Amino acid sequence: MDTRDVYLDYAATTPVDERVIDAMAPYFRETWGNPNSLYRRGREAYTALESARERVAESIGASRPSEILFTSGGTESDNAALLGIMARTPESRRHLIVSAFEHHAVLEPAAYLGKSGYEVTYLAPGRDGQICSDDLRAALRDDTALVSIMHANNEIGTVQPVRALADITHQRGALFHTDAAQTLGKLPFDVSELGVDAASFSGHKIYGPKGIGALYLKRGTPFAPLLRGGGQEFKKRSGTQNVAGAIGFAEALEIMLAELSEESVRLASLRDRVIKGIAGSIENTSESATCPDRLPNIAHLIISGVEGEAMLLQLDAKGVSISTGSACSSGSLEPSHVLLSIGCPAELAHGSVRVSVGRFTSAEDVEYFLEVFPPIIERLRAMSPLYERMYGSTPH
Amino acid sequence: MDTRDVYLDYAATTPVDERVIDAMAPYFRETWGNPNSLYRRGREAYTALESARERVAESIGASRPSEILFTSGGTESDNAALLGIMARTPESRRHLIVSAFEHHAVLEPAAYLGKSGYEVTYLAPGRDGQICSDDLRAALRDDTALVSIMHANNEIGTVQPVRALADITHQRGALFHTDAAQTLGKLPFDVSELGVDAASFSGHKIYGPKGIGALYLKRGTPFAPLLRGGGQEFKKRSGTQNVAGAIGFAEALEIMLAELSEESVRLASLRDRVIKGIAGSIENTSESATCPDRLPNIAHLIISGVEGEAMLLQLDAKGVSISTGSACSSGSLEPSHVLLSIGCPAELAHGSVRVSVGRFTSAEDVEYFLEVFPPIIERLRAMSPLYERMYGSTPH
Amino acid sequence: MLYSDKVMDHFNNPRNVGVLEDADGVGEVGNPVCGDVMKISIKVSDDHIEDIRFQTLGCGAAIATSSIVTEMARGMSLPEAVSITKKQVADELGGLPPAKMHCSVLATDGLKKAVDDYLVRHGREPIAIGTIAHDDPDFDPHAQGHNDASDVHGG
Amino acid sequence: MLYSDKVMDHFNNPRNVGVLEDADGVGEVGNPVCGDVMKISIKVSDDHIEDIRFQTLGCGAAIATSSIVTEMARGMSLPEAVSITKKQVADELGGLPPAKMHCSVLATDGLKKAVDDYLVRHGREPIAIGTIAHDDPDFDPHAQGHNDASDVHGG
Ligand SMILES: Cc1ncc(COP(=O)(O)O)c(C=O)c1O
Ligand SMILES: Cc1ncc(COP(=O)(O)O)c(C=O)c1O
Repeated sequence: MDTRDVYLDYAATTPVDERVIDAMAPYFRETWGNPNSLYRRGREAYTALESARERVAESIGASRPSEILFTSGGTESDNAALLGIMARTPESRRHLIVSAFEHHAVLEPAAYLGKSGYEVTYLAPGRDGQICSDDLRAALRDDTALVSIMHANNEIGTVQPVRALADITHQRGALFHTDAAQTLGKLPFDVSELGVDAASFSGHKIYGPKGIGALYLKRGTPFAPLLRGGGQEFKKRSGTQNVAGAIGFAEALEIMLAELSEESVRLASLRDRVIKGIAGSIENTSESATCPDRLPNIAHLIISGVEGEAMLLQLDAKGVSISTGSACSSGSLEPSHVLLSIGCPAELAHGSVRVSVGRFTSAEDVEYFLEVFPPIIERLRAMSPLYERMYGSTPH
Repeated sequence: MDTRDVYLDYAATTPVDERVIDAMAPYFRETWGNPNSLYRRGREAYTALESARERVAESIGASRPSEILFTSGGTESDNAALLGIMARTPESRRHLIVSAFEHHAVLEPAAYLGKSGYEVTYLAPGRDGQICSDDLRAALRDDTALVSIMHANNEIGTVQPVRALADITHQRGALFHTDAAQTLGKLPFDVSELGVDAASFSGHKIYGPKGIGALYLKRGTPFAPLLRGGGQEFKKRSGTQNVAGAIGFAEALEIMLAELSEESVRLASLRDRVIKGIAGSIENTSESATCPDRLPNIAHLIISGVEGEAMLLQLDAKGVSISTGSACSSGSLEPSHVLLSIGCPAELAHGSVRVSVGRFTSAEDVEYFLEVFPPIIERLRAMSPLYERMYGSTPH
Repeated sequence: MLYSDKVMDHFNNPRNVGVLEDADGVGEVGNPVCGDVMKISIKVSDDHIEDIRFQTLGCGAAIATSSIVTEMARGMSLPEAVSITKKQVADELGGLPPAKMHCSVLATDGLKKAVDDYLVRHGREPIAIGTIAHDDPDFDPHAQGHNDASDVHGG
Repeated sequence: MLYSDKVMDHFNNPRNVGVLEDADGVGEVGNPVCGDVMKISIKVSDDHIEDIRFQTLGCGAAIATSSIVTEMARGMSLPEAVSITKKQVADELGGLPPAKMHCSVLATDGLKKAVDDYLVRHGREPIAIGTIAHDDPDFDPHAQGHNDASDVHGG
């Protein structure tokens, strides 16, 4: 069977949709003015920028466009939310709570705050991959200023009960931020229904360009800017705005929402086919997280007795792109902090594989993957000095 | 004479060059992988990103590609440089020196540092628009950690003696950052010849896209990241990289440099024509800064007895785009801090006009501007209750 | 920051520009240091504004508000004229950007001063005195403008 | 992070995979918790490595370095074999990314252990003992990898 180009890492990044490229084009060629300039060219860019802002605000149920700040991506949004809100909380509230399996874009600023006179609590998820309300209740303190818990985890795809967590947080007078980079456009996302004070989004996860993101900041939320300068974005994020990027983000988001209901069904069935297919053709595999509340597009599996990077590279040689939580794939000593946080032993975490489907994934793509994957595992297990010893049988 | 679309605000932003748009296109359509992924698609994006980095490093005379960090723009680069370097300076050096006419992207983080336990000295330029070496010498202290002085001012266009200022700074054991957003590609810029430790650049000033910039950080310069997360950009700037933007930046820069020598002559003659033309047709005007060392593309003039925004809007009605340092154009109480810093009285600063020419400015464009401008000034002066009183004559 | 079409119309085609030679009252407010100065001259007959002219040094909003206020005031009684509020002026123009609201104060203050000047010239009691924002030393014309997206320092 | 073509070749077509049934010496290093384990078995005749096989659980670099080290060691005298350095292994592969240098230590340590195993079995003095990084409790295999651009946590 000929090799085939099968991209199954949509959770890492997505191609830019042709409709998004077309929507951005005029902002490179004609409407390239500085939106902060007063003359026609500037006003046109300003109008375009503000229309993009309105479209995004509308799409996520914000009560006013000025609650949307355009940023350079999910990482900037997360950094701005954590650092910006904590910088403005009263002296009496210096405590931050984040989940232990947040993206590094949240964990790193949290760790920085921990070294800068704030106190940080890392909330461990359950083995099922969900943060438990009672654990949050127990962690909240009178001096808790902010809680940041992602809407869905970017590795194992488990969805968190954000509404409940936000309510519990507010009952203690703290603010709630959620990193929604993985859920925007994939699950219904309405800031008022979820009751969050801040939320982070990224363009390149929704078939928009890289280098653009957004931060929802509920009106009145205390906030100090991360980028200081000309005072753009309502004095909350300085820098000449990426107008084309903002248009691309708005366009990408509207396409996601228009297609969400049908697409989530289609993606979920592809995802389930991946899970069943692997369970049926490869022994000693399991799903990483058991929580039923899952993103429609991510399958995350543990393949015992193999190392993730080796799997990844062998699949790559067959034209298939996936990602893994093994240490070697990140160059760090530890395997994925996400897997460790849900109690997955390191030796198994090294053999984890994330398969994430998306807009351009076909059933044929999935079948191709399911065809080429088992022989690769067999070969790698045969090469391992441990597999036979650990699992008795020679692999098949 | 019919109105004509004449853009004379290239210092504010530039259109994206068609060659840059073409260079970026493949990175939306084909090479859209995440440069941090290990499979082919990721490696291709990684290779593209690193090639862009090498081209930029090469273009500015950096000794290694890893001295170039891609950012979201000039503002982020300036913020990262000031906050990142000051955060890592020894306890014994808590003093920062910036010029008083820096862009707000430098002044605001400087002011923030001033409120955060650091000491900041604002160095006033001379009336000629240049920072004097002796003033810097006098301002430097044993505890000075960093000096940040822009290469050329974005309003009046005066070029600073960066090499000399950097040497003086190093003699006192401090580091030197320069904001080169306005000079990159317009004047020769070589980090080793200039002897700077850090420099900020912006893509949309050099016919590249908005939302991309770069920070040169000399190897070994103490630095704490502004954006924390996945550890991209050598752990100095996290966030999935804007690959298309980086390619666009590199392409835009190389085009600027290839055309620099011819273009700077052409632009300088257009600039001089603007200056002479206005001097010859409108009374009571003057150049804002007398320093001969000037950007080739910026003419900055004071038109006595008129208010800048009114000029701007009347020119806009004729299809001409310029900018002004009047208070009303920024909505703040004060007119341009740049003009005040060189001793220009507020009442004159309100009447300042910046005319900046660029790649697509023709001699006809300039002649058109020179034709429509004088009647506008005449009309506005005639409408003013002060002009006749102040200048005796009725305007002509 | 965007101006309404009506603001742009009054800015590009200001009404009643000039000085009345034999004015009955003249009012001037503002300061070139702040970038805006306005002068209004009126002719009054039986306590109504019969004719009116203005001169303004200032931004688009300053000129447009000056122009519209002269149109509003023409034919008004003096008490009516001095009771024109900055909000009425802004509304009449279809609104002003927050950063520009102060410009309508310039216009109404200029008118008030002109009316009081007329009254004082005729030995009568001024009626606007005390309500003129520009006479208040603590008056910060730009106080409102500060959370406005337009309030930026561009390239 | 990019692997050289030679690394990819040895990863995709590893040489000498397997176990020698009647091995004269066997060495195993690494730990599944760290994600890599390597086992080398050798046949020795008059103190030269006559035949050699490996099994490796690990990343691309771990497998490639295992494969190349078996090729390098075949035919070498025992002293030569134990003196192969991680740098020689990496060079032989056309270089390794900084974050992967430790994998070549896995390969050389495995070989050293196999040689010492042979010597000890024959009542002789081990010659590699003390030079085996994995025997050092403080050994941090990833210590080198830490200022490398590839060391990122992606989407
Ligand atoms: C001198 C200078 N520094 C910094 C900036 C900010 O760069 P950016 O608009 O890319 O944020 C600009 C332009 O706005 C500038 O002219
Ligand atoms: C959950 C989550 N948060 C944040 C990020 C970072 O976003 P960006 O890559 O746009 O900086 C990502 C993706 O990398 C993500 O999956």
